[in-house]
Amino acid sequence: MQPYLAVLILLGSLGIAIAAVYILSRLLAVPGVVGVGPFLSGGLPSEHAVSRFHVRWYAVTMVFLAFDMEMVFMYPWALVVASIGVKAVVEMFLFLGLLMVGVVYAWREGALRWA
Amino acid sequence: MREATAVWTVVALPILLAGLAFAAAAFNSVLRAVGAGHPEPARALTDPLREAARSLIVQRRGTLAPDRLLTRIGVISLPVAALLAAVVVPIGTEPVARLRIGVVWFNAMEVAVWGAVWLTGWGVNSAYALIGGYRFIAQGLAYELPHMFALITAALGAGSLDLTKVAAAQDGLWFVVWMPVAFVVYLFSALAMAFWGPLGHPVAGDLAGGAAVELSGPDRLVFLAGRYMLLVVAAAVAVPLFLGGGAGPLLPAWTWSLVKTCAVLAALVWARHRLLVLRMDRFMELSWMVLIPAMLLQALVVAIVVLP
Amino acid sequence: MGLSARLARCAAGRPRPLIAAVPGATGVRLAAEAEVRRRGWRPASSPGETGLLLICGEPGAALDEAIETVWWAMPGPRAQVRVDAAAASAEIAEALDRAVIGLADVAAQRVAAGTRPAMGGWSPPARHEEHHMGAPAGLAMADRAADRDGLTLDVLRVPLGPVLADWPAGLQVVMTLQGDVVQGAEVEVVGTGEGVAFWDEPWLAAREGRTVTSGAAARRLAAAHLDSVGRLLGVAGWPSAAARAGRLRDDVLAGRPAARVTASYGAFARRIGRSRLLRWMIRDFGVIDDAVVDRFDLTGPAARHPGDVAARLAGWLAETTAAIAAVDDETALAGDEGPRGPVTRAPSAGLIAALPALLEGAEFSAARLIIASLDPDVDQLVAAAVSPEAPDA
Amino acid sequence: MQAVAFWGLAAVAVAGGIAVFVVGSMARATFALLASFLAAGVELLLIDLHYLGALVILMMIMEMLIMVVFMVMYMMNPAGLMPMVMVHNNRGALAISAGVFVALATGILLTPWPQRRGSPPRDVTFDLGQALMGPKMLVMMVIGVAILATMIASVVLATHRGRYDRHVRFDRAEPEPDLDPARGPRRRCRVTLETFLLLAAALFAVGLYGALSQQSIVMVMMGLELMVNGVLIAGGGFWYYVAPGTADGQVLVLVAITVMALEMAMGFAVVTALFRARDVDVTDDAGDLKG
Repeated sequence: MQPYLAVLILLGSLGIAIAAVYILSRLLAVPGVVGVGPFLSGGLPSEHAVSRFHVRWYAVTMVFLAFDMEMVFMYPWALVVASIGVKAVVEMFLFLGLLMVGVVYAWREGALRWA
Repeated sequence: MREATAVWTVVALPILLAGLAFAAAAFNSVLRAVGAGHPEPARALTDPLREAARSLIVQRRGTLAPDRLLTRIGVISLPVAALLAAVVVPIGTEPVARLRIGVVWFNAMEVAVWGAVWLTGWGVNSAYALIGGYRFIAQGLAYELPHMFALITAALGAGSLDLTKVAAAQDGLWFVVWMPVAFVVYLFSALAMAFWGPLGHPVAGDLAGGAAVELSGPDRLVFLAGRYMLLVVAAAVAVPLFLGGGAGPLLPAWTWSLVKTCAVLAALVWARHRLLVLRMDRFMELSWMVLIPAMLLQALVVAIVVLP
Repeated sequence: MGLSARLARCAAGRPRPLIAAVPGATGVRLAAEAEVRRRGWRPASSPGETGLLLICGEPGAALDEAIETVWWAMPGPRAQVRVDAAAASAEIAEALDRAVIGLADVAAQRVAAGTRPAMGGWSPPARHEEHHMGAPAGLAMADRAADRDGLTLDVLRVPLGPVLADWPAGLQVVMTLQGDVVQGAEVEVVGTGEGVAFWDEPWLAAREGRTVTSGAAARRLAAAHLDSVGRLLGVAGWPSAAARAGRLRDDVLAGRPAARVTASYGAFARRIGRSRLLRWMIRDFGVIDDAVVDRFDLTGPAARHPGDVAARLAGWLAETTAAIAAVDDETALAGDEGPRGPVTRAPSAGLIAALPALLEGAEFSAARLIIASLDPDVDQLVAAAVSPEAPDA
Repeated sequence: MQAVAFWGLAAVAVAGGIAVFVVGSMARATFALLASFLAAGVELLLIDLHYLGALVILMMIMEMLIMVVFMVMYMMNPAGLMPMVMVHNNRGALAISAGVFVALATGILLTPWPQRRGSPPRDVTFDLGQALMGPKMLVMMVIGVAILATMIASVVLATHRGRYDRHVRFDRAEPEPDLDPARGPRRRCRVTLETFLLLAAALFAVGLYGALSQQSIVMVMMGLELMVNGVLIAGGGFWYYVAPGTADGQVLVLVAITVMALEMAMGFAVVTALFRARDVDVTDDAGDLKG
C-alpha cells in the first residue's frame, strides 16, 4: 500500500470515529441545548471573557521566536555531522554559542521572569 | 516515503492507539482509587468507560457567544494530531509511513497541541478557560526548545531523522544509556505536550478544569480521548528514540515495542500521582537557563562521539 | 431508547458529584466527602463534568442563587441532593442512592429536560439587560485599565467561589484580572445566618461549661489543619497528596487510636515537608509580616507562622504533629485557642479582611494558593452573627 | 492525484489568505493564516521537500500561536463581537495588489523558464545539511548574528525595564528577500513551475493588499507573512522544477522562514513599545515617529 494512502485511510477512520461520537450524542443524548453562562463558580459574568488578554511573558515569546530558528539548521545538521566531521560540530556550536549569548542577555535583563 | 506500507500496520495502529489510551485512562483511575484509599481499587478500571457513556447521553450545552468553529477545531485537532504523529512511529520495525524526516514530522504534529488547547480555551468565551488556554502557550515556550534538542540529540546519535533508523542504530547500546539527560528531558516534554500531571497547569484544578472547563458531552470525550492518545504517542516515540525500538530477546519486535511503550506510559501516568503541578511563572527560567544548556552539552557530547 | 438507558445506567453507577458547601454546615460536608470517597466516586470541579449536585447544608438566599446558577448550568441527566446540616451519614448515603436511581432513569430525565426552558445560547436566570451598542449578546465588552507593566489592556471581573472545589464555604472573591494577574479583589461572605462553627466546637463547649478533654480538642484541631492542608495541596495541583490529607482528617475525626494516626501522619508530613518542588512552587508570595498582622489584627497560625505560603503550610504541619501527639490527653480543656485562633474573637474575620491586600498583584494561581493558605473559616462569622459572644464573658 | 492535491491545497492557501482580511475575529484571522501556511507546507511535502514541508508546519504553528497572543493583546475587540473596519485606502490597495498579481502572472506565463537541471538527490535533507555546513555556511552564520541581534533588540524594546522604551525607533519590517518570480510560458493543467509561481503570486498579492490596506500594525504583519508564504512556495517550486540537484532553492526557503520569524519578533517588540508609549497600535497614528 502507498504510505500516503495508508495515512489517508487512517485519517478517514478517525474522522468517522469522531463523527460517530457526535452523531451518537445527537441520537442518544437527553434532548435540548442548555444555554449556560461561563462557569464562574456560581457567579455571573460581567463582561465577555474574550478580550485583550494581557500576557506577561511576551518578552519570552520574542526570544523564543528568534532562538527556535536554530532548529531550522540543526535538523539537517544532525544528518551530516558524521560525514563532515569536526568542522560541522565546531560551526554548529559556534552558532549555538552565539544564540546562548542572546539567551543569557535576555535572562540578565529579566525577560524570563514576569510574575 | 517510498517504501510501501505493510497493511497490518494500518489495522494495528488504531487498535493499539485506542487500546493503550484506554489502558492509560484505566490505570490512572486505579491509581487515583488507591490514593483515595478505596478498598477495591480494581473496580475503578471501568471508570473511563462510564465517563464515556455519560459523555454520549449528556445534554448539549452552549456558553454565551462562543466561537463554536474554533472550539470544535481545537477539540478535534487533539486526536488528529496524535494520530498523525503516530503514523511515523514504528510498531516493532514497521511504521505506517516510513518518513525520512519522521522526527521532524512528530515534532510538527506535537506542536499542534499548542493550537488545540489555546483554541479550546478561547472559543468558549469563559474566563477560567481563557486563562487555561494561555497557560499552555507559556508552557510551550518553556518545554518546546528542550524537547526539540532531545529529539535532535537522538537523531544525531543515529545520523538519521527516520525513527526506524534511529531505533536500528541502537543495536547493542540503547541511547538512554549514553544520553540520559536527553531521555529525561524527553519524558518531561512528553508530559508537557499531553498537559498531563505535573505539566497539567492549563487544565488544573485551581481553574476548575482550565481550558477544558466548559466542555461537556462529545466535545469533552473527544478532547480527553485525544489527550490520552497524545500521551500514548509521546510514550511510544520514546521507545525508538531512546529504548532501542523493537530490540529484545526471544519475543518478536512488535511485542517489545508494545512492552516498552507500556512501561513508559505507566511511568508517565504514575508521575501524575507522584508530583505536583509546575507553574510556568516559576519554571520558565529554569527551563531556559538549565534545561537548554544541559541539552546543548548533551548534544555536544553526542556530536563528539559520532565524529568519524 | 434501549441503548440510551443502558448507557445512563452505566454512567450513573459512578457519578461525579460537585459538592456545594454551605457555611455553618462543615460537619455534614465532611461526612458527605467521606461517603463520596467510600464509594470511590471522584468529585467534579465544574458543572460541565458533573451530573450530581451535592448541597451540604441549608444555603441562605445569596448562596442559594449561586447554587441555582450552577444547577442551571448542569446538563441533564442531572440530580440534586440536599442534605441538611444535621444529617447523619446514613441519610447522606440514602440520598445519594436515590440520586443514582434518578440519574439512571432516562425517561424521567427526558421529561425533566423537556420542562427546562428552551434556551438558545445563553439566558441567565433573572437577568434582564437591554441589547445596546457595546454589549453584544447582552453582555458588555471588557474595559481597559492601567497596569504595572505599562500597557493599558482589558480587565475582567472574575468571581471565584462560592461553589468551587477546594474553596472555603461561603466565601466569594471577585477578582479584577488583567491577563492572569490580580489587579484588585473584593471579598464577600455569602452565607446563611445560622449554623455552628464546627472546628471551634470543643472550645466553645468548654467555655459554656461542658466537660471537654484536651485530647478531643486536639483531634479537632488536627483535623481542621489537615482539612486546610488538603485544600492547599488540591489547589497546588497535587490531588493524590490532597486525598491522603483528607483520609487522615477523617481518620483523626473518627477517633482512630493515636498510635496508628501518628504513624501514617508522620509519613505524610515527611513526604509533604520534604518535597522541594512543593516548597519551590509556594514560596515567596502571600507574605504576612508583622505589619500585616498588626494591621488586620491577625491571630492563630497565620500570625504564629509569619512568612509566605510555604511558611504557613509548615506551620500547619508542625501544629498538627503536636496535636496528634496529644489526642489521648484526658485533662480538661482550658483556653480558647482554636484552629484559627481564639474562638471568641472570630479570627477568620481578620483573615478575610487581609485578603484583598495580599491578593493584589499576585498571579492567578498564586492568588488561589494565598487564599488556600489562609483558609478562612466562614463558619465562625456565621455562628458569630447568630450569637454574638461577649468579648470577655 | 498530485494535481488534485495541488489545486485543492492551493485553494485552501489562497482562501485562507483572503479570509485573514475578511473575518472579524482576530483569532479566526490568525488561524486562517495558519491554514494558509499549513496548505503551503503540504504543497512542499508534495514535491519531495519533506523536511521543509514539515518544518513549515512546525514553525508556522508555533509562530501563529505567538501571533495570536499579540493579535489578541493589541487589537480592539479581538473576538470580533463588535464588527468594525480598520482599513485605510482600501480601493487603492485592492487595485495595486490586483495589478501586481496580473503583472506577476503575465511575467510567469511569458517567461521562458529554464529546463530542469539534475534530479532530486536520494536524501534531500542530507543534501541541505551538506550545503549548510559547506558552501552555505556564511548564510547560517549571518543568520546566527541576526538572531542574536533580534533577541537583544526585542528584549530591549519590549521589556518594561528596557532602556529605550520612551524613544521608539520605528523601522519596521526587513525588506522581502529577493523575489523575482516573473518569467515564462508553458501551458496545461498539470502541476508545473508556472502553477507553483501563480500560487505564490496569488499569495503575494493577497498579502500585499493586507499590508497596504490594514491600519493595525499586527494586521500589516499578517500581510507581510502572507507575502513570505508566497516566497516559500516560489522557492520550493524553483528548487523542484529548475534545479533540484543543488540545495539553493531549499536554502532560500530556510532563509525566508528565518527572516519571517525575526521580522515577527522585531515587529512584536516594536508594537509593544509603541503601545506602551502611545496606547495605540495603528500605523496612521505612528506617522509622527518618522524622522
